[in-house]
Amino acid sequence: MAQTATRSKPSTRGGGKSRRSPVRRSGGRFDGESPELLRDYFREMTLIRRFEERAAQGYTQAKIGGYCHLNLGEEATVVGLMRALRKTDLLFTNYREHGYAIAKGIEPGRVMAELYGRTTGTSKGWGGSMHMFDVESGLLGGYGIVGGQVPLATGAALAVDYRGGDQVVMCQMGDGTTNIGAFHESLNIAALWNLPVVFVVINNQLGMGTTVERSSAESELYKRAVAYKMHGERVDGNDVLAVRDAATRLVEGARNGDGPALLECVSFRLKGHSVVDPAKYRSEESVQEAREHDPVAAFRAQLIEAGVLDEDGAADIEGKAQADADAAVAFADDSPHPDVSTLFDYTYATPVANDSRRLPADPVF
Amino acid sequence: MAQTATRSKPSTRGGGKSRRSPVRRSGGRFDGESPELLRDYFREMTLIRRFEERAAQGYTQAKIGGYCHLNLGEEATVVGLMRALRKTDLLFTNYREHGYAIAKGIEPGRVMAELYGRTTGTSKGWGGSMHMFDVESGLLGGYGIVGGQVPLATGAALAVDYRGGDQVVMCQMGDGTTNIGAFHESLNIAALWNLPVVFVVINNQLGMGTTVERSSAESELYKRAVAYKMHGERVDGNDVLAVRDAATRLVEGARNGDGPALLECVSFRLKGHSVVDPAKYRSEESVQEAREHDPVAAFRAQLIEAGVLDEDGAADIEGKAQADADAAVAFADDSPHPDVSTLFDYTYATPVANDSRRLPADPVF
Amino acid sequence: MAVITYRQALHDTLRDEMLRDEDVFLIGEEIGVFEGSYKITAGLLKEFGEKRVRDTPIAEEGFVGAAIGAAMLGLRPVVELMTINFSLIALDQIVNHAAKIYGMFGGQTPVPMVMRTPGGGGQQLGATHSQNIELYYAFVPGLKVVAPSTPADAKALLQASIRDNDPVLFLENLALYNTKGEVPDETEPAEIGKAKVTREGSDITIIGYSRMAMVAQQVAEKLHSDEGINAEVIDLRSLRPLDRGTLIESVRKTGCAVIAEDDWLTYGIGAEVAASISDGAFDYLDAPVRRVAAAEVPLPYAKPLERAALPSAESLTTAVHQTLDAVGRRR
Amino acid sequence: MAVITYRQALHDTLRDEMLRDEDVFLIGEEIGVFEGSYKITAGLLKEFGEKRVRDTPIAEEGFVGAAIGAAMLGLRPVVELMTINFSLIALDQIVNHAAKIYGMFGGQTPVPMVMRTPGGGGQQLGATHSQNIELYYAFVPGLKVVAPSTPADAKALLQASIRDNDPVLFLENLALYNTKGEVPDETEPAEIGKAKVTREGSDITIIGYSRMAMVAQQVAEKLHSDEGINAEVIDLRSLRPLDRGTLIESVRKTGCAVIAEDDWLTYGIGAEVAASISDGAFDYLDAPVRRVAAAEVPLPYAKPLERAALPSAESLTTAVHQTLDAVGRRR
Ligand SMILES: Cc1ncc(C[n+]2csc(CCOP(=O)(O)OP(=O)(O)O)c2C)c(N)n1
Ligand SMILES: Cc1ncc(C[n+]2csc(CCOP(=O)(O)OP(=O)(O)O)c2C)c(N)n1
Ligand SMILES: [Mg+2]
Ligand SMILES: [Mg+2]
Repeated sequence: MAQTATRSKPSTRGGGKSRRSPVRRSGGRFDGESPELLRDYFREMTLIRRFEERAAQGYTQAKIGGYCHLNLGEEATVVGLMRALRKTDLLFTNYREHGYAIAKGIEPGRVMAELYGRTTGTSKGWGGSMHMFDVESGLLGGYGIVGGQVPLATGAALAVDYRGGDQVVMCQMGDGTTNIGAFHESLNIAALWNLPVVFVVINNQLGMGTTVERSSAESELYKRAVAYKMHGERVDGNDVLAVRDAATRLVEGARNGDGPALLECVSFRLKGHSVVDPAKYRSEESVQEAREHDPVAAFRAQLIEAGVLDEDGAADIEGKAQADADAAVAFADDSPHPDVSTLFDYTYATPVANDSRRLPADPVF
Repeated sequence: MAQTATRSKPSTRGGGKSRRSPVRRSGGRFDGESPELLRDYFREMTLIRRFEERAAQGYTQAKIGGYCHLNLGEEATVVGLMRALRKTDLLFTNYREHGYAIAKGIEPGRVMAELYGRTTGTSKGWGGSMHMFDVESGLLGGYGIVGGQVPLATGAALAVDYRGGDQVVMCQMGDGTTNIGAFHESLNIAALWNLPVVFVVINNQLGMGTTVERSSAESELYKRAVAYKMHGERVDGNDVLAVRDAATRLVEGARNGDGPALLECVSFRLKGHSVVDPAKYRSEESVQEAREHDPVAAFRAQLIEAGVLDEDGAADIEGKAQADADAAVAFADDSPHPDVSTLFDYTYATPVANDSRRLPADPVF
Repeated sequence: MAVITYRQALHDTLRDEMLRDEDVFLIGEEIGVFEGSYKITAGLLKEFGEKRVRDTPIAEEGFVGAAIGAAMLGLRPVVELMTINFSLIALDQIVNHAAKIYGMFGGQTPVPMVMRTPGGGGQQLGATHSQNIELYYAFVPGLKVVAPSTPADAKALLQASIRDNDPVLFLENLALYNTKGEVPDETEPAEIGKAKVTREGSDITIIGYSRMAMVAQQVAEKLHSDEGINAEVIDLRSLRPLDRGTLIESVRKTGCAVIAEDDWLTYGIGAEVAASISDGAFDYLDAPVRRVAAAEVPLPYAKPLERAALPSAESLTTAVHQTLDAVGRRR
Repeated sequence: MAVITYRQALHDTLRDEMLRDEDVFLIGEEIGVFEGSYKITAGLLKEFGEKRVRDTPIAEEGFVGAAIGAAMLGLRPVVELMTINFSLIALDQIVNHAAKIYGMFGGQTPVPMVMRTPGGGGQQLGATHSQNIELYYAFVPGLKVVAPSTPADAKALLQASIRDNDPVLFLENLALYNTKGEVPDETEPAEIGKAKVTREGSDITIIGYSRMAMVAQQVAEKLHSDEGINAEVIDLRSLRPLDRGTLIESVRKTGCAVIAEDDWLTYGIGAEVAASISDGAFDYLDAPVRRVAAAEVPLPYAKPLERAALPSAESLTTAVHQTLDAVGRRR
C-alpha cells in the first residue's frame, strides 16, 4: 500500500473554491533545505524513537500502567506534522500521542512523568499515556475514545473562527477512526462552516489487528473528503519533508480561509498496537515490510548520503537523544506521586454545593 | 435544485466491480409501459394523497396524537420505490412512512388505525404515526430517531446474506439523515461486506426547516457513496417511472450480488415538516416551486395527454381513492382502543422472573 | 415582577445572557431559521445573527462535541438538544468528554457549556420520543444537572448554568413550556446544588423535580384545601449535586415521604432519593419512602395506555393517602 | 466438573452455543484475527470462519445496530463491545432500538441478541476507560441485564442470554477474566431475573454483583474465619429484572445490609438496592442500608488516586464493621 502513497498523488478537490497547490521540491532530495533543520528533524525523530523505547521499558517494569501506545514507526509523520504548526496552533490527537507531545514542545521529562503518573506530568498524573494535555504548547489533548477528539477539534476551530484569530487546529487520528460516526459528522460540519481545521489520518494500515482493507470500504482514506466537498490528499508518512510540506500547505490554507482539509499520511506501525500486544496476527512479511520502511533509519541514511550528516554526527545526535530519554525517565522517577488528598480537586471547575467527596468506605451520612 | 436532478445524472462508481447500467426508455414518455400499470401507479399515488389529507384532518380533530409527518409531494417517489421491491423484500423507513406502508401492501385501514392508536393498527396502536410495522408485507418499521433505521437495515441485509436468501433490503431516509454518524458507519459496513441493501435518500430539500445546502457540505447527496466505493446516483423523485427504473436496477443489482447502492430521489415537501408546522420559514417561491412540481397533478396531466387516462377515468380513480381513504378513517374510528390490561404485554418476548408490572400508583411492596 | 411562561423565561434569559456576554452563543438543530422546535429561541437569529445562533446539521454527536471543543477555548455555548431522547447519540461526547476533560487533564481546562433539553412523555410521541433519561447525566461526576419546574427557577438556574464553568445539563419538560409564573425582573443566578422547600408542611414530605415538582405542588395545595393535609413540598431543582440535607431535614420533621418522578421506577432518580432519606432519616421515618413513577414499559402511543403508564396528580394523591394511612395521619 | 477461568467459561460457552445453533454468530471489534481484546473469542474464527465470527470496523453504533437488525430477522448475534465505555456510542441503538422494537411495534418482532461487555476500573486506564455504567442498561425496560461473578454463572447465564428472545446486556469485568471456579460439564441455563444467596448467614446481608460479588464473598469468608461473623452474601446476578424478593427475605432475617458496587454511589445500582430493602424490609431493618461504591470523580490514572477511589475488600470490611457496630452485633 505504501507504494501508492506518494506526494504527487492526485488530490480530491471540492467545488470551485480556490485551493492551495502543492509546491514540489525540484532537483535533489534536500535541495534548498537548511542542513541545520534537517539535522534537527533527525534529532527529534531519534528522540521520539528513544523515548518510546524507554516508555516500553517503563511499562515492562510496571512503572507505567494502563494502555501504552507508541509512535514507533511514525516518527517522520509526527515531526513533519508538528513542523507545519505554529506554537500557537492547536493540536488534538488520539491516545498514541507521546511523540506529538514532545514535538509540539513539551519537555520529554513531563511527558514521561505523565506516563509514570506523577504530579509533574503533563496532566499531573491524572491522564496517563492516553491523555496528555498542555495549554502552553497547544496540545489540547490526547483522547482514548476512538474518534472522540474529532468533534472537539472541530469545535476548537469554531471557537477560533468565532473569535477571529489566526490559529489553525490540527486533528490527528488513526486509519480505523475514519469509520466511526463522529468522523463523518465532524468533517461535514467543518466543511459546511469552513472552519480552520486540518484533519490528519495516520494510516499505519492497522487499527489494533484489523487492516484498512478489512475495515474501510474505500481504503484510500483521503478520498473520503469528497463526501464533504473537502480537499483531501495522501502523503508518504515515512518522508518527513513530504509530510511537512503537505501539512504546511493545508495548514496555511486553513489559516487563510480556504477551509478544512483531510491529509492522509501512510506509514507503518513497527510494533504491536500497544506495548502488551505481541501482534501475532501480523505476517512475517508485513513486519519485515514495516522494518524496511523504518523512517528513522531511512532518514539517517539519506542525510549521510547527502552529506548533511556523517556517522559521527549521527552517533552524536543518537547519544544525545538517548541521554534525553534517560533524563526524562530519571525526572519522572524522581517526581512525586499525587497525594490522595487531591482526589476531589478536579471534578468541577466551579465549586458547587453538596458535591460528593466520599471515599468508598465513607458513609453517606 | 430539482433542475439538476435528472435520471441521466452521471453516477458515482466504485472500483472495478461489475455494475448495472441504466436502461433508458427510448421514444415517448410512456413507450412500452402497460397502461394498466400506469393507471395503477396513478391510483396509488392518489390514494396516498387522499390518505394523507385525511390523516392531517384526523390530527386536527385530535383523533391522532404525537407527531404526524406526511408524504404529501413524495407520492411519485413512494410508489416508484415500492414497485421496485418484491413482496418478500424488506423495507426500513423513517417516521414519514404512511405512504410506504400502503404502497408496500398494508391495508389503508390498518395504517389509519395505527394513527388512531387502535388495536387493529399496524402496530396495535403501540407505535403511532412514526412506528408502523408489518412482517407480512415486509415493512420492518418506521423509525422516529433520525438515522436509527440505517444500521438496522444493514443488519437485516446481513441476515439475508447469512441465510443465503435472495431478499433485498431497502432503507429509506431523508436528506437531513445523511449527516448523522449512523449513516456513515452503516454505509461503510454495507459496502465492506457487500450486503444486499439499497439506501434511498428522499431529498425533499428540507430537514424540518433546514435546507440541504445549510446542512450538507456536499449537497449532491448521492456523491457521498464515493466515500464507501459504493455506487450512487440521483433520480427525479417526481417521476414515478424514473424512480421505479432506477430503484429496480439497484435492487436487482443488490439481489444479484453487486452489493449495496445509494439512490437519491429529489422531490419536494408540499407542506410543513409535520402537520403542526406552518412552515413560516419557507419563502413564497419555494412553496410555489413545490406546488408546481406536485407529482400527482403532473402525472395525471401526463397520463391524460398520453391518452392513458381521460378526465372521467381520472375522476373515477380519484373518487375511489377518496372513498378508500374515507373507509380507512371509518375503519380506524370503529376500531377498539387497546385495553389498559395489555400495558405490560410487550416489554419482553421471553417472560422473565421479577419483571416489574407496576402502575404509577402501585407500591413497590 | 411579571407573570410569564416557562418558555418566555428561557427565551428572555438566553437573550439577556447573550447581550451580557459576547462569548455566549446558541447552537443546535432548528434553533435559527425554524425558531426552535419548541420556539424557545424564536427571534434570536434575527437579533444576533448566524454567528451567535447556529443551526446545525442533524449530527448530535458532532455538534455537541463541537460545543465542548469551543468551550475548551473559553466560549460559552448553550446547546439545544431537541429532546433528551436524541441526546443518546451525543452521550459519548457528554459523558466521556465534557464530563471528563477537566479532571482527566488535571484541571487544566474547564468546559463551560450548557445543554438545554426537554424530557417528558404524555404527548403520544411513542417509546423513543417520550423518555426521561436525566438519570444518565445525574449519575456522572463532572456534570451538573439542574431541572427547574417554574419560570422563575428556569431563569435563575439558566443564568447560573451559563455563568458556571462546568458542563451543565439543563433539563426542561414539554409539559412545562406553557406554564406560567411570576418572574422577578432582576434575578440573582440560583445556586446550583440546592433544593427548595416550595411549601412548608408537617404531615408528609412530597418531593419532585421538573414537571412532577409542579404536580407535587398542585397536589399539596389540593390536599390542603380538600382534606386539611399539610404537606411539605420539595423541588429538587438540582439532580447533581443532590441536596440530601434539605430532604433529610424535612423528613425528620414529617416522618414520611413520597417522591414523584416522570422516569421509570427501578433505578430511577427516586431510588437515590428514597435510599438517601431511608439512610439519613432512618430514626425518623414512620413508613417506607414511597415512589410514584412511570410504568416500566416502552411507552405506548395509544392514549389510554400512555395515560395509564405515566404518573399524575391522581397517582401521586393515592400514594400520599396510602402513606398517610400507613403512619396513621390521615384525617 | 472442571476448574476453569471465567474467560474460559465464556469462551467454551460461546463455542458450545455456536455448535448448537447455526443462527448464533459473533460480531465485534477485533474478535477474529486479533482473537479478542481480552481473548475471549480466541480460536473461534479459525474454527467457525468469517461468517460466524465477524470482525467489524470501529463503528459501535453501526455494528450494534446491524446486530439488532439481524436479530429482527431471527438470527442470534452475540456482540462483543470491547469495553462498556465504548457502548455509549451505541447507546441510541441499544436504548432507542433494541429495547423498544418489540414493544413499539406491538410485539411483532423479538430482538434475540446478546451484548457482552466488560466494565471495571483498577487497571489505570483513566477516566474514559474505567467506568461502570451498567446502570444505563439496567434502567431500561425492554432490556435484560445480567452480571455473573463466577465462571459457573458466566456459563449458565450466557447460555440463558443467548437462548433468550430479548436483548440482553451481559456484563463482564476485566478483573474477573482470570478468576477460577468450578464449572459443571453439563449446565442448565440460569434463570434470568434471579439473585443467588451464595453464602448463608444471619448477622448481616452483603450484596454485590460482578466483581464486587466476588469481593463480597471473600470478605464474608474472612469475616467468618477471623471474627466469627456470619454474613449472608447475595450475588444479584441479574440487574434487570432485579430480584427484590431474595434481598428482602435475607434482610428480614439479618436486619442489616451492605451493598458493594463498583460504580459511583449517587444514583448507582446500590441506590435501588438500598431503596428496595429500606422499603420491603422496613420493619426489620436495625440500621440504614450501607453502600460501598466508587468515589464520585472522573477516575484518575495515577495508582494511588485510583486505588483510593475504588471500592475494595478493605472498604467493604470497614462498612460491614460499622454496620454491625450500629446494630450492636460486632463480636
Ligand atoms: C469508540 C472506541 N471503540 C474502540 C476502542 C478500542 N480501540 C482502541 S485503539 C483502537 C484501534 C484504533 O485504530 P486507528 O484509528 O487506526 O489508530 P492507531 O491505534 O492505529 O493509531 C481500538 C479499536 C476505543 N478506544 N474507542
Ligand atoms: C437523532 C434525531 N435528531 C433529531 C430529531 C428531530 N427530527 C425529526 S425529523 C428531523 C428532520 C429530518 O429531516 P430529513 O432526514 O430530511 O427527513 P424528512 O423529515 O425531510 O423526511 C429532525 C431533526 C430526531 N428525530 N432524531
Ligand atoms: Mg491505525
Ligand atoms: Mg428532508
